[in-house]
Amino acid sequence: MSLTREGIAYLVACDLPEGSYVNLGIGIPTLVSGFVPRDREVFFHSENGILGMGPLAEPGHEDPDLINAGKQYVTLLPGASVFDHPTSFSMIRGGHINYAVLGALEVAANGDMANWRTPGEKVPGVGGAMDLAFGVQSVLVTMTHVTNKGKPKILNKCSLPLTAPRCVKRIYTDMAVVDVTLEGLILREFAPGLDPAAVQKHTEPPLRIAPDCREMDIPARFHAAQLTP
Amino acid sequence: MSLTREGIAYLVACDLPEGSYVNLGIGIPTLVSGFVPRDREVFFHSENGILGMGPLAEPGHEDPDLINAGKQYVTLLPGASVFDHPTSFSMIRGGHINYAVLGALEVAANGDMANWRTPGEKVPGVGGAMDLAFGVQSVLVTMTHVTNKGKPKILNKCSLPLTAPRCVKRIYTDMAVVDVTLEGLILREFAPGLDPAAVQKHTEPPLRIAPDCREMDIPARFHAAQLTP
Amino acid sequence: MVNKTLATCREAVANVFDGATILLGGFGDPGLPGQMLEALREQGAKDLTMVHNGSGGGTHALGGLIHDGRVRKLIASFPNNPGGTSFQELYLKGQIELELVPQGTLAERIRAAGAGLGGFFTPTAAGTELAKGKETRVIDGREYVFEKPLHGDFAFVRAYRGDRLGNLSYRMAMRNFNVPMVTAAKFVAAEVDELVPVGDLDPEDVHTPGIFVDRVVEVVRHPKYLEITTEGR
Amino acid sequence: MVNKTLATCREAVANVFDGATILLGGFGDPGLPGQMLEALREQGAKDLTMVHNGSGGGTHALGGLIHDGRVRKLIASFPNNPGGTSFQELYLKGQIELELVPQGTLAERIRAAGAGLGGFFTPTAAGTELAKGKETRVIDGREYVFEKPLHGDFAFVRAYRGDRLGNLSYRMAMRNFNVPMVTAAKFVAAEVDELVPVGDLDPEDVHTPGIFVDRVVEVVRHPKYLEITTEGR
Repeated sequence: MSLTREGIAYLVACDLPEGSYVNLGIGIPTLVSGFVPRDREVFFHSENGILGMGPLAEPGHEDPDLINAGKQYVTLLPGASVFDHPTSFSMIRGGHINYAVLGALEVAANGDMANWRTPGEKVPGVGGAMDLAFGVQSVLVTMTHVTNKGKPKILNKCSLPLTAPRCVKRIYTDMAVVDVTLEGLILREFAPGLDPAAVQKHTEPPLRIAPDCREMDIPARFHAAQLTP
Repeated sequence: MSLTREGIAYLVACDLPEGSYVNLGIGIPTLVSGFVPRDREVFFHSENGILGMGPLAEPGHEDPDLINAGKQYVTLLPGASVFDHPTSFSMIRGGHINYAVLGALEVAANGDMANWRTPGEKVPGVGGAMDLAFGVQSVLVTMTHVTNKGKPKILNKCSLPLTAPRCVKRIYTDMAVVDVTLEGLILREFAPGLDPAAVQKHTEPPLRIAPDCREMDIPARFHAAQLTP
Repeated sequence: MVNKTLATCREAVANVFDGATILLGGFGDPGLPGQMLEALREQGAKDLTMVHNGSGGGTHALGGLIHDGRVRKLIASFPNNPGGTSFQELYLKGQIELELVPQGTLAERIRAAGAGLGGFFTPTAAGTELAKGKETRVIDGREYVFEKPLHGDFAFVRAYRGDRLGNLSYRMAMRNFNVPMVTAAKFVAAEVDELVPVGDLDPEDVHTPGIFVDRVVEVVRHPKYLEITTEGR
Repeated sequence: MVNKTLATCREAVANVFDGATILLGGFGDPGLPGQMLEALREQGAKDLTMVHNGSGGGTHALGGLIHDGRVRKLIASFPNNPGGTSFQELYLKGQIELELVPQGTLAERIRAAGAGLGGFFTPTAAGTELAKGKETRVIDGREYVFEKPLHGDFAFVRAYRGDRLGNLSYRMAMRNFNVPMVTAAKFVAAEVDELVPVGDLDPEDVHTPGIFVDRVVEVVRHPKYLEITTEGR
């Protein structure tokens, strides 16, 4: 068993505390905002100068001047604010944003993260990825646990160019929730039907098992039959 | 003959071109705005975040949230804007302000200026003086030509701590208008009734006489019987 | 529901500790959190480092804190303002420390702290007494002085309107040091003239987004708490 | 009477010279001066260095300039945006130069230029490929990279409203790079949706004070000139 992409996003959403300021990267992270409980106030930030971003705009109701960093038409919630890039990246670099939820290609046991250069990508681009990885208080990674060739993405050492060293706090995958600590990786949760040994099998560095390590408590609609590549 | 303080301010006001952005220091400089011809648009800046400042507020019509850098209640003209200190000093330091009109204690032949530490002043304070002197495109100095003991204020070398080196473009006094150039000081105008020799007598460094050097063309109401200390 | 409002300034300053560095907003009266200052005066913390453009006026607000001997050090650009008698007396007796910073450098150092920068090079003060002992560097033919960020443990400011999410908007010349200061301290509290429901502030009119603010207190302006207007530049 | 308005974008771009560095505003569509770009394309200047977050879309606007071989170098954070085919083709052929800068560093370098700073230290990219060859420094225990200001010969932006004094206000997410870019170039022109009489913009709603702007042109928005919305981050 494993989780759907939505399942990974759901796990993150459950962990975001009320009142937190959160930047969501593209891919699985964009799904997170949809799973935050309605009675919990979480503030979403977009690099291009938005705090308090709401859902995507309904078709036909787009505001041409209001997009998110992924260039999608979005909405604002009551209490939102708009501002310029220097202010937006002051929020990021200055450590004011509590969480950045980012996709990653590789994460190392010490928290190193690689997510800006895909293997074989010939035209480089970094966007705000490094600013987020260096600046935000806690970087949460969402990704499939292994590559589409079945290789681990959680490694002893990243092989791809780093986005930032030692930046990741927690990793959410379709198999597990893993904390990155000074004492190494700690397995906190595993997907329904798996066990710690199964997760370890797909993880290069050794996992320590948290004393309260448990099977994920996640609704059945987020279960997937197999690993989602 | 010499000029009143108002006369010095009048000379400066006549020289400010339409469309220029100007910061006025305290003392004689604050008088400048009152003498700009009504049909000439000049924009006054205040360090505390105002562009397009108008006259002082009429008594009884003060806005408690609207003061200038000298802590006087002021007004805004149509087209004015308000902003924060970083933006305000970006305008100054970034060279966006065309003219700073500043009082000075001493100016040297090379344009060095001293205006932030009075002799014997025991509590120092610099305010925005250095930012203005270093950042603004052209620093115009207004001052009496000599001290109240009759000593020149235009010197070979400043004796007081500098506000900024080589910053002054032009000096307006009750006796003369003097340009600071790479070739030294150039006398452009002298007060009614004086002549270049009389100005030189009260000026330490040698003055070169501009080819078009002339007596000031200034209304009689700005004439003073003697030097204004 | 997120609620950053507090009923009193007393609560907003409750955690100020001895030896804290406080970024104090305002330039003259506009933006000065007079009631926070009076609450701080009652609260009692000492050995404070205060960061403010001037040295306050008379024996109230910042002047009062200094008068009471609660301030160890002032970081300011214009502490010799005419009304600043409390500071000036202690300074002449050698009983208070002063770090004199050009006004634009002061604002930029605070901004740099809030923006997560490690420092910057400014041309201001290069070659003058105020650059003594500081690192300088010639960049593209011009001399610059290295300046480090200036962080606060606390920042106290005044704004015009605020909401329970900490969003603030300012009137007229109130923004001054307040906009950078709220970004540069661990704990930030604002006194406001009016607390408004969330959504009343237009997103385009929020000058300080709520992310930078921890607490908001609605207060009634009282002239007693305002700095005197003759403070000078 | 000061009058910074021009009737056409053609006049606004008339003085762009071969080899110029141009700060190009906008992030995606909001704030992108599409009609200035089309006018620049007709104007003909070449060997341009363009500073922009992405590489534009398709073969219009910035993509069109690049497609026409007019751009020698792009300074950007995300030139691999999905629509940026013009840049990507030339880049793979080695026919266009790229300086890749993290987005926050790009914004801050532009701001530093406008603020008259000589450079700053940022933590972003320290220890990564993008810091290679750059000066680094450990400040208070953290590693920082030295970054220099990024000046333009020209800046072109789009705003929502403007007046003849050059004051600009932006809607929603239009401010992005435009607010710093207009401070950092020798000549600055803005296209606006609406030219309003002086005094119509509330002093508190002016996001770019007129001091930073040389020319304002009122244009009618046309979808043709807008970047495609699938440009990606």
